[in-house]
Amino acid sequence: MLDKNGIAKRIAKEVQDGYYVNLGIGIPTLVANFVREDISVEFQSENGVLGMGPFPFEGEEDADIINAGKQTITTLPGASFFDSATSFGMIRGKHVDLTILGAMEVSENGDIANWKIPGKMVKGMGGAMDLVASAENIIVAMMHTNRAGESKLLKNCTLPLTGVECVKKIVTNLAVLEVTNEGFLLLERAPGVTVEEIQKATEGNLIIKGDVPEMIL
Amino acid sequence: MLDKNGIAKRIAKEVQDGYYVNLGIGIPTLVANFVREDISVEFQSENGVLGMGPFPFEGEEDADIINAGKQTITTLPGASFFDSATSFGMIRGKHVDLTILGAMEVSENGDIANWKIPGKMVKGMGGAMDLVASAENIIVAMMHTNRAGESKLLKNCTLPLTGVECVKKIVTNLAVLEVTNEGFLLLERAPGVTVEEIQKATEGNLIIKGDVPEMIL
Amino acid sequence: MIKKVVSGVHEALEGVTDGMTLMLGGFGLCGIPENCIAHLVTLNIKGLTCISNNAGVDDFGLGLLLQKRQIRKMISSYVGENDEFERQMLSGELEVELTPQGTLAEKCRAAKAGIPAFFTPAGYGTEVAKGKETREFNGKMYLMEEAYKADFAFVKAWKGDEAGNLIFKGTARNFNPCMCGAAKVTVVEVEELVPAGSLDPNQIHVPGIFVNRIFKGETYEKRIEKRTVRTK
Amino acid sequence: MIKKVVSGVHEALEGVTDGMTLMLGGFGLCGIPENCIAHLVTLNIKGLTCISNNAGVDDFGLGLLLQKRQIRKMISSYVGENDEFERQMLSGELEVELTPQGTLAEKCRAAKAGIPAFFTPAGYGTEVAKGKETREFNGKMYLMEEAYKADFAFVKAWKGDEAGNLIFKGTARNFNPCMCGAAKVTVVEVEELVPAGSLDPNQIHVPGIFVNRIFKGETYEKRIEKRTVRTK
Repeated sequence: MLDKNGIAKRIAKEVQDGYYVNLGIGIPTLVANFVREDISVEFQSENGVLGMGPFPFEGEEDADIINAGKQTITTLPGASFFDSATSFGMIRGKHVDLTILGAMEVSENGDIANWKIPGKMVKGMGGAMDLVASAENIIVAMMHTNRAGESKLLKNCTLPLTGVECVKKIVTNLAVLEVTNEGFLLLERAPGVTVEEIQKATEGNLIIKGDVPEMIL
Repeated sequence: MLDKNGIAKRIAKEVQDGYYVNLGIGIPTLVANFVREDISVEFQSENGVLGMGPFPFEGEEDADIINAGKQTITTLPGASFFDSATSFGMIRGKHVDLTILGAMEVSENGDIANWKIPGKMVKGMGGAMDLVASAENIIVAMMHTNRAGESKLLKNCTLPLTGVECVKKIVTNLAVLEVTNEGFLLLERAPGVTVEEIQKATEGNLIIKGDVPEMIL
Repeated sequence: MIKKVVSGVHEALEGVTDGMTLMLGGFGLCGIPENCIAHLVTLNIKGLTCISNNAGVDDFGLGLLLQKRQIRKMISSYVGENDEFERQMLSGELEVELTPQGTLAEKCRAAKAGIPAFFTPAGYGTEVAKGKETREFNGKMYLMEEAYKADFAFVKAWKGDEAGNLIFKGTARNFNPCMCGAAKVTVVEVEELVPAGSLDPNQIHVPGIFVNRIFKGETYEKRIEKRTVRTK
Repeated sequence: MIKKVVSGVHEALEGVTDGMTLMLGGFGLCGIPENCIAHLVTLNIKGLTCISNNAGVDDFGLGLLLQKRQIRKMISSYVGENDEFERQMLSGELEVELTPQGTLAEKCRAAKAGIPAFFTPAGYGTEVAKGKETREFNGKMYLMEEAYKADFAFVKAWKGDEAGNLIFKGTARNFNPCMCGAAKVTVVEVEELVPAGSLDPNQIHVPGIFVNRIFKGETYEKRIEKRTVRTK
């Protein structure tokens, strides 16, 4: 079973040379730490920066330079700043190659819910609806089950949707899955996790084809 | 009767302090020469400059700094350059206070034709359609009649339209007219021109109320 | 050059009255018009509709207006950093219209650019689409979204000149340029106000035509929401 | 940083084939991609659709492609400076779609920004409106206009860095930024190509994400169409 860093590490392997990548808050943010050093990748943050670097050294933080998670950041050579309309022009116009974000629920047809629990949590969708509606390539990073032990990979989402039929791949603490026309295709098992355990934790239709390999991190 | 400079001089009196003004090609360009020096006005050119100044001195012209008429220009302190989408954002968004342009025909309901003579002249509308569709305040600068002596102030335009019901005021070599619901309201006569001469040169409905004053230049 | 400079925040906010719709720049607490917000609080104006990506935190930014119940309705994309906001919203005291962030930016930009409506895929198939026209283009579904209508836009820039030309710094740019010219009156506060001609005409982020009033803010706290550092 | 630099105009134009739709920046002869146009002429590619505000003059700019009959269709707002263009158009050899200038710019910007369609008042009640949906918003009539679809965009910038970030000079900016990212492949030629990190991230006109290939143009004639001066 993977921890959050493990999930981030596995997702980092999906990042290819020349990609512009948008990372959501939470586990996705960790992905930046695991991207191979021999490839060129630029991180976009929807509040208006391309070419994000690491967090600043103490004392060097600048209130005017933050990421979408409101954390202080730095920029790398070749970076640029721009306004929000331009930023979402990048996103809506499919110029960002890969979007990685968290979710509360994903359905077997690729619907995603991650912004609202009626009567309870109302943080808002931020840029998530724009991101999932436009990205060609969306990977969801999340735990396979919620705190109550219930599956987050469902036949149908029960929470208000963020987007429909948009998720392509899911990496959880238990598995890597692809969203197909027939449901969740199990691609890889997390180290030490059995197909049966994944099956038990998946409410939506799980497709198992032949031997499912254990993921290599 | 006015010459082109006279028309420009009369129109210049319509330019008020604090106005952003877009000047079309031809007579409108001359208006800049006659604007009072004690008021602040900025000229916008739709190819992407605000704060246009006079033509450059010989030897100081820059191929990268031109107006919409493709003439070399200079800029004044406070000027800015921007792209075409931003420029027409200014125009469409009604941020430009006054548009002055030429016309081949104007109808008594304010329609304007100035971009095409079927089978003959096909220069294109350039930015004129955007300008006339959006400007709150449009003044047409033109001769009252064409070279064949025919009226350019018509009941209905015969040439393909540039915009509908948009012209507010017309300054010709003979008169100043306002477009009203009933037709062309004669506001002022050019020096030495009689109401009868204006009537004769106007095909559309001409409204004459009381004594029509001679314009003061 | 057309002069835009006003004497200070007092003159800058002249004409703001109860029930108006205001746009406010900023992302989180980054690039917010601190001086305008502080003055709005003292004006005691009520029943406001605020279009702003976020709603501040409990004791800073728009949170100050929320605490004083000056806001009737918020139009935002993300409000997760503000407990008072969540309380007022869940209790029904505050009307909230949650809008996808890119749609919010584009609705401002559309208002500024004279585009009454446009199509976007964001929110299709979700509750954001309720009551909105949907349409297919090239095999994909889109929502029609209309431009915002606002009375005042409050914007924070880094540098500005007397002609109203603006330059922003870093990610403090965010929604600020999109809101310039998107309301009937655009009020800009800057850290540094320079004479016309001091800024390179080639490097203006927002031309002065989109700005009605400009002044130098008295102080800037520039609070950091999530100071995050690494060790050397 | 993602590298975008190609060896020169030859590599920059790889993949351009007969019948493609091209966008070309520039206003008149100002800010046109001179090197790309010159190379297109030598490639002898035919049946092109060109989206460009103007069509050059008889012996420069897009006029060179027109003379060689490489263009099947022009989409422009103003073509008054080109006799060969007018001749081909009136004779029916050349298909021409005349589009209001602001609509042309916005259709590029929409393509770049993932907006499939928008409403504009320009052209309402004229022949430009033929076959287009019209709609009333707030008592005024508008046309629906759709985003362009193009295979290549050819853009001229002043300075560019290895990451594809661009800065333009003066009014040579015009349509160039609007076309970056509006086609499947965006090719940019620059007067000066600098290492990544040389340009202030705050002063980039077009972020590199909208650019696919960038190279330094060999020479720039920068012809002036209407040299206009005053005497001292």
